[in-house]
Order: sequence, then structure tokens, then C-alpha cells
Amino acid sequence: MKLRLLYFARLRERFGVAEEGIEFAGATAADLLAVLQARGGVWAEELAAGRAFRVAVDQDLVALDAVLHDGAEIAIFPPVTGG
Amino acid sequence: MKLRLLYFARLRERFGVAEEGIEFAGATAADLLAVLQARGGVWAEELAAGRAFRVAVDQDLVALDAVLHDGAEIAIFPPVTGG
Amino acid sequence: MKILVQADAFDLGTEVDAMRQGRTDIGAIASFVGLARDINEGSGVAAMTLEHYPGMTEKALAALVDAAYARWTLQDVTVIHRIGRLLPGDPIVLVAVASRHRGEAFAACEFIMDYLKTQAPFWKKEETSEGERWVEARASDDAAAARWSRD
Amino acid sequence: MKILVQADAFDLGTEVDAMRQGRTDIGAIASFVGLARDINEGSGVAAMTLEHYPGMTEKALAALVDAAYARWTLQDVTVIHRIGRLLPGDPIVLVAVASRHRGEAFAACEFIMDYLKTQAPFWKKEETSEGERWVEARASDDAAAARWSRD
Repeated sequence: MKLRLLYFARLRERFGVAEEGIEFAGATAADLLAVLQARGGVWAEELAAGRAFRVAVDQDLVALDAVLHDGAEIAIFPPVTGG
Repeated sequence: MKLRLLYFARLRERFGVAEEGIEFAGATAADLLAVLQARGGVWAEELAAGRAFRVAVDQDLVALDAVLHDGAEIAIFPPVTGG
Repeated sequence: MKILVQADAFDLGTEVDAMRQGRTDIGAIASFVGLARDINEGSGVAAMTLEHYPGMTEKALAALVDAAYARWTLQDVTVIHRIGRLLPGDPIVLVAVASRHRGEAFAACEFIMDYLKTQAPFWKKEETSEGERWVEARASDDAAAARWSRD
Repeated sequence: MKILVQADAFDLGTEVDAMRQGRTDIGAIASFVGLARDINEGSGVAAMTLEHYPGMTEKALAALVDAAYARWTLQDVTVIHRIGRLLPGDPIVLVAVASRHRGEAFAACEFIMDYLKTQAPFWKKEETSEGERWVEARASDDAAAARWSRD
């Protein structure tokens, strides 16, 4: 399936990318994170188990077992700090 | 001792008086209430045990065992309803 | 700290702007405005008149605000309560609390309102279609104030 | 209901006056303004920039407000959150809640702020004397939001 990935705030800066399109063969958000971690470097570091980040699918916060669908907009970002 | 008595809101209207000076021979707020109840009529009715009213001495809310002093300003009024 | 008892209307924006004027250390301002409603206890209310106990009123409000300062770390507090005749829609009372942190601002603002409702000597008389009536105190207001002593 | 995400400043008085304009059925308006402070975590802050996730931000704020309407009897809610670069003393966020009764207005206002802090996709970057830094989420904000699910 094709996914559109968005990164925000500190993660956007660390990864050096705000947005990308990828072809994804897994099923869940956790599978996607494994793909991204496999890029190594800052990806492995920031998305390691135990690091604090959030995942949204089509603009709703989800747990890591959320099942993704073709054309989904997946955002990965640090815990929010507005208000 | 001499006391200045003030009445507010519904009690002021029921008693038909906003303020009076009295000579008082008792000791506590409860003694004063007994004196006022002894006037009978609306006084006995409104100040009966179990009726909801408040007593302030020199502009502080007090319990009925509060000891009064010469020259005190005693206010008797219904539970407050501002705000 | 600013405590006023007045017949005149107040303006929330003006009061809150005055609190933060020239300051850059305030993180949170919680505020409350109580308004005269056109219906109370099932009856239409055309107007109300607020009576108070001059002298004790200011003293009671100052004691409430002092208690809030003693309990939380606050940067400024404004309390304004109107007296006299008010129409439905008119603001009656304003409480605004500035603090570094929102939790303290919210708590102190609600604490002051809850105690004001049970401790400050104001009384409302309503003009309804059935005639004039004094508003009765509510058990729910006593319960709201009592929450703060149970912590 | 009014939800705005904007770079421009807002005015508390204008927003609250708009809520009560022409109405005589509102009894209580609780409001909150969060402001940019000149000090955070012990460092001087010269300015901050608020980033957000366009699209999700509006959706998340609407969901928070819907949750508040579902939980309490509310008459109107306004939420405005600013984005972009702000200076110390600048207002960041406004939440105002109108209800017949003060307890509901206070609770809903604090609930919306607590969840906004943990659910709405905004991020603050501060300019301090030691350079730029992203503000870290606070455990106390998670705890504040969690209170509302424990009732």
C-alpha cells in the first residue's frame, strides 16, 4: 500500500524531512515503525522502543497496533506541548 | 452592654427594621437571640431553632456561642445568595 | 489584588488586560463571570436587586482572596461584585486569577467563587411574574464550598 | 461553538462578549487564557514558535469540545489557539465556556485545557539564552488529563 508520512517538530528536524510517500508492505503502525527504524541512525534512535512519540492515522491519534490502509496519512511526532 | 443590631434582606423586611440599638444583659449570641425571640411574632418565628439564619459580630460570621462585647455590631441575616 | 463592590458594570477584557499589563511572568489567567439569568427555579425573572452588608462585604471578600493566596501560588487576583438592580444578561460577579500554572489559577478561581457564594454577605431579590421573592440559598453551594476543606 | 487556529492575537473580552451577546439564559462563563512566559524550566525565554499539524489540529480541538458537550450541559464554547512566533506576555490559547451553572462551566473549561495540552498537535520551540529548544511534554499534564477519566 502507499502511505503518506508526516513528521513534526523535533522529529521533523531530526529526520531532516517533513513529508514523504512510501510503499509499505506491512499491516500495522508498529510494522511501519520497524521499517523506519531499519533506516538506522536518527530513525533507529528516535523511534526506539521506550522513546516518547505519538502516531496519528488520518489525523487521529492511534495505538501501535492500529491497522493501516492504502492511501493513509500517517503522522509521527513528539508528545504535544501546546496550550 | 450596648449593642448595635443590623438586619438584612428577608429578615430586614420581615422585622420591619434595618438597624436598632439595644441594652443587652446576656453574654453570647445565643443569649441575644433568646432576647429577640422573646419579642414574639415574626421574631419568634424567624429566629426559632432550626431556621436558617447567620450571625456576624463586628462583620465576621460567628457561631452562636460567640461572646459579645460592649459596642459590638451584630448582624443577623439569611444565608447569603450573591455571586 | 483588586476587590470592588460597585453598582456599575465591569468589563472582563479590561480587568484581565489590566492584570497582565506590562508583565511577562504570568502563565495562566482563569476567570469567571456570573450573569443574571431570565429564568430561575422555573419562573421568569424580569430583574433582580442585590443587597449587601457594606463593610462586611469588602472584609469577607478580602478574607476569601487572602485564603486563596495562602493556599496557592498566585500572581494577582481581581474580584468585582455588583450591587443594586440588574437585568437578565447583566454580569453580576467577576473573579480573575493569575498564576504561573493553570492548575493553580483554575483551583483558586473556583475556590473564591464557591466561598463567595456561601460567605460573602450578598442577597438577591428577584422580580418574577408571581411577584418579588428573595432567592433561597442552595445546598449545592454549601456542598461546593465544603469540597475545599476536605482535601 | 467556535474553534480557531490562527497567528493573530485574540481578545478575551471580545470573545466572551460575543458569547453572551443578545442572550439572557447564560448563568456562568468560565474562561482561561494561557500566556507565553519569559522564564521556563529555569531559562530566560526571548520568544517561542508554535508549530502545529494543520487539519488534525482543528479535528482534535473539535473532538475535545464535543467530548465536553457530551459530558456537561453547555451553552457555548470558544477555543482559540495561536500558532507562529510569540513573545513573552503574548496570549497563546483561550478557552471560554458558557453554561447555566458555574460548576459545569469551570469543569468543562479545565477539561478542555487539560486535554488540549495532551491531545492537540501543537509544539512549542523556545528561543533561550542557551539557544533554541523544543519544549518537553510534562508528566503533570498527562496526570491532569487523566483525572477526567477517573471520575
